[in-house]
Amino acid sequence: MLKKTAIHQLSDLTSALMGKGTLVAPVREDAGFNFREISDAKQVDLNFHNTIISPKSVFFPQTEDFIRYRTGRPLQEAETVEPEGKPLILFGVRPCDVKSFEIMDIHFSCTGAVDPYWQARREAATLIGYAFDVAAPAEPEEFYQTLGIGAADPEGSDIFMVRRGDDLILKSITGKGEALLAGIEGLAGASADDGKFFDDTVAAGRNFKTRFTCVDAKAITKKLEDLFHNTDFWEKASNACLSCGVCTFACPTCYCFDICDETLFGRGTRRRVWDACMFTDFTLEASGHNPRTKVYQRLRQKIGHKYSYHVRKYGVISCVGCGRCTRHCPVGIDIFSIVEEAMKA
Amino acid sequence: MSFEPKILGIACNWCTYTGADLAGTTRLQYPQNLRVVRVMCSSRINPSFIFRAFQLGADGVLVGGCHPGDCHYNTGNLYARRRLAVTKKILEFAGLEPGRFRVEWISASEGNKFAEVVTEFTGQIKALGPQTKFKIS
Amino acid sequence: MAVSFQQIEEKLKTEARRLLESGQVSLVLAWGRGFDEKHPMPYVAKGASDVDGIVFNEFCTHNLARYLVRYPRGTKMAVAVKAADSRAVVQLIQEDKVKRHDLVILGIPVYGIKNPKTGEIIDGKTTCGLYNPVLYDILIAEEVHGQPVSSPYAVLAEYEAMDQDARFAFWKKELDRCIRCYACRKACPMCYCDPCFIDQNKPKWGEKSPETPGNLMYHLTRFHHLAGRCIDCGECSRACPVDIPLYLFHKKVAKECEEMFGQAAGMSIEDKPVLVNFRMEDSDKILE
Amino acid sequence: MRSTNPYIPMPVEIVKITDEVDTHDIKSFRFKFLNAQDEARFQYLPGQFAELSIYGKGESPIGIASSPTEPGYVAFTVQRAGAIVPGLVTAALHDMEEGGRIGLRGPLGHPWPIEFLEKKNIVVVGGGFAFTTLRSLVTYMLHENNRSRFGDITVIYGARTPGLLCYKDELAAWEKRSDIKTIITVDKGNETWKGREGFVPAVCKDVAPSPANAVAVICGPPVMIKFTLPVFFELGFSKENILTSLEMRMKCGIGKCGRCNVGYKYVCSDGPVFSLAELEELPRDF
Repeated sequence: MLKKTAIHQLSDLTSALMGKGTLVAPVREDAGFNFREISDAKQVDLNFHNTIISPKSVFFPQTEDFIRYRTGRPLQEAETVEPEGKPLILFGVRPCDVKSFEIMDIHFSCTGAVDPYWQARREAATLIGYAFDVAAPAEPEEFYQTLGIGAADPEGSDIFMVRRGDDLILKSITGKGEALLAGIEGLAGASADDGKFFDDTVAAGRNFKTRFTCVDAKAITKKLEDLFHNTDFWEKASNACLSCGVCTFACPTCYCFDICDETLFGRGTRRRVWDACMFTDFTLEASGHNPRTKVYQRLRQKIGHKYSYHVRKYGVISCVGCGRCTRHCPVGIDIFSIVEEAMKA
Repeated sequence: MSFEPKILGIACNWCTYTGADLAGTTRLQYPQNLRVVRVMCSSRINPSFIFRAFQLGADGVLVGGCHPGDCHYNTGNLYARRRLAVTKKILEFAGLEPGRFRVEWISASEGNKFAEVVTEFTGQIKALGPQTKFKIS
Repeated sequence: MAVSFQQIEEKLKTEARRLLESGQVSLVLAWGRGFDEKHPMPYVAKGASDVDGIVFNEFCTHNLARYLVRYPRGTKMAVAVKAADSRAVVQLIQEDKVKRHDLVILGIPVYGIKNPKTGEIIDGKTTCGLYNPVLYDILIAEEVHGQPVSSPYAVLAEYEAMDQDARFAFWKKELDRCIRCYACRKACPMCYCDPCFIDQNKPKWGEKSPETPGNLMYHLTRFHHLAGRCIDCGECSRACPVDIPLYLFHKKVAKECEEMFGQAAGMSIEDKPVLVNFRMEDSDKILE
Repeated sequence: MRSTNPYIPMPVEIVKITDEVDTHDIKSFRFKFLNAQDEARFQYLPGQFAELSIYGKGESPIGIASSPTEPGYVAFTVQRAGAIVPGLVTAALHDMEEGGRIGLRGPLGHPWPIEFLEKKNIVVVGGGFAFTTLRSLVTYMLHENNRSRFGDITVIYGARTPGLLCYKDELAAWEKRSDIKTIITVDKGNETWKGREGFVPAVCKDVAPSPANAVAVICGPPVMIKFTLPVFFELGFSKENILTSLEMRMKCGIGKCGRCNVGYKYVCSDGPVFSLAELEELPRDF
């Protein structure tokens, strides 16, 4: 199904979507754009390149309660926070971020134990993807092309949106998307010309050039395994690294978390909070032993995990080239430059 | 119902705490809003104690130590004075009413002063009303 | 006279090469190429062959003093510093984290350094606003004179004029944004504690989750820990992915410390940090 | 219906506490399930672990010390952590009394490969309090229904001092049996100690178990493992026939939180039991 709407009528579309479920969409904030739950249809703003924090937080929030309890009360009174499966519409997600959900699915719900919180939200969500502007050059940090992701790939979205001048063309990709799109009134029908524009954009997206081209998953996996003991290489790569957590928190495919108890006034929660492999105490064991005390060991773990271990375990590189880690790194460390160096080493 | 503030007192063992004892044994009357924690020296007070107290619902915090020069450990309160002065400025710039935090030097023999300070400080906090800014709801 | 970044880069390379070749230092902390022009990176030259990797341009914002504490005590190091960075080195020497005789300080008098994120020139608004290093062994360029000098605290007036409630609302809004990535403390040359108080679980000083209570505890305590030590380089604010103006609070605390104790952080290696020091003539007025 | 949410612990009650060592910092706790269906669900084999969960403190992954052949309870031997890192959970547990209730989440991880061990001679080597899952394994193998499935069993167990040996009564009982060879050693004895003295690797060399159709199962402090592995290698044990259990910081225990990631393995869900051959495949990042 192909529909369209004028950009200046975006709030009509978003308010219609709000009637179908919780709407999460990009919003302009002080520091830039972020995905937020929408309470006012006019908040939604599509004039963004990409958000500061990835939309993974919609399915995997930074803080997630598992159990609520009262200290000093019998254990059985603790209340389990059940995974919520209320209908959710995630609007305006860039293709590389859409891809990240597939990668996270493999980890959270398709292999080994199933994470009920991720799964419930994921299943209840309808994804509305949004193509990058293929007429404008990519931002210098991005490299999704390298990983085989086009700037306008509709795969993975339920509905995909392409901007054409002052119009927004919407195409349903899945049955779920079709059902949603069919239920929204006030959208104009799109012409055959719009359909052609949509297809052309998708095709242009495939040829869209970001930095770098092509990385072979098998080759980099092997290369990083071989490089593991090359301390010089990793020390050089991590000389500037501050070992803060910006890169991992902004990353759409980083999933490490901590489980902690927070108690106040006798009321407590067992919750998970994002954690980062870059933090010193990430691997600190109760015995006092810490296998990764040095910055280079932690950076090696991060890069190795994304480009080698993850490939060997799950078959895909755990990176979508969105460029957030590079964009936000306080010292300008660029993950792909390190991967490139590794290939050359 | 009138507002009865919760005030945290942090008192040094050698002077203010003993001064509070003296106030008690001489049957001086002062408001009961103050809950006193005894520390060995005013310089033992970590500023985080004060931030945390406000977060946990204190309406005011009163720190008591020996008069400068009289510290049991010679110089403890001289460090504390500088440190707590900074704490006060930080609380103020963060937007907390300046009157909610006070440092007083009260010696072991100043039971009267203790009672007076507590009375006055309690009145001041009552006038400011409940502290809601830092308090975790 | 305009600053020539090119000349500074050349001089840095020359000095770095000389120092490494003579064995006077085992490493030189400077800036190197990043993934593009706008993003130079902190760089470590460990041998003469690394020296060609050194760059210097208008986007070299990073405070390299941050890396001094990473290397074992006694490592002979050369460090390239801009004005504020040199104050960090001084402060680290005061705190005995590095020894003066282990360092060769390459001072860079410079102005016109830009924040790569915003393109704005970094001046007294977000940093201490000095142009010339306060301590150096080798001066890499001529001292800067004749540039406008403004008080680093001028920017505070607007916030000091706010009433309590407005200021609280301001800080709550800013600090609530914090995602607790700890880039601020990791970028800070004076934040070297291991473990940081916020990572301790006994006693547990604050919540780990990025919500108001933990954020307030973390930031207020950090402001306090940096009282009289913050040298106003502004790195914390530039590192912040959500643009919290941490520099404002640090400036305010620095200003108060300067007024109360008559000493600014990191100006002389003879000084002692103000909060581990006292004077008999300190007055109770500071508590008012 | 009970939740199948893997992050939610099951309530258990402490039925017995045993003070194992003379320094009183290692205790064994026996738990019974408060819900029968939890007990039925908690099917485990030696070598697995579980998260002990105390609300307000956190969770702590601990190897299961009891054997499935001991019905009615599940046991853990826990050391009070705190020498370097303050251990909130272990400290709280140590302060609890019989009748106290905590949460239990598991069983987690892979057990010792029982099928692989069948019909083979088993050499069990343990040091200090890392003997817990080995105690489980030995108890399992010695059970009358299981004993015939395994060949000769040799146990080599060492501790720093006689007072630091765990499970003293059981060790004494094993020593009396003829179907298991038990060798106990201490680094340094005392006036009353009449047994062996010597470090575990040296004792292994001395005892020299035959590698013929044999598997060595080794668990202990890192330094013991470091020096014991080569001994078995020299004795002729193949890398596939040397098994050990890895330690790594864990949180979720189900391979989700990413903390125990070493190479392409998660120690919690892919381990913690690994053969030496498997370990050599992994980067030395543990």
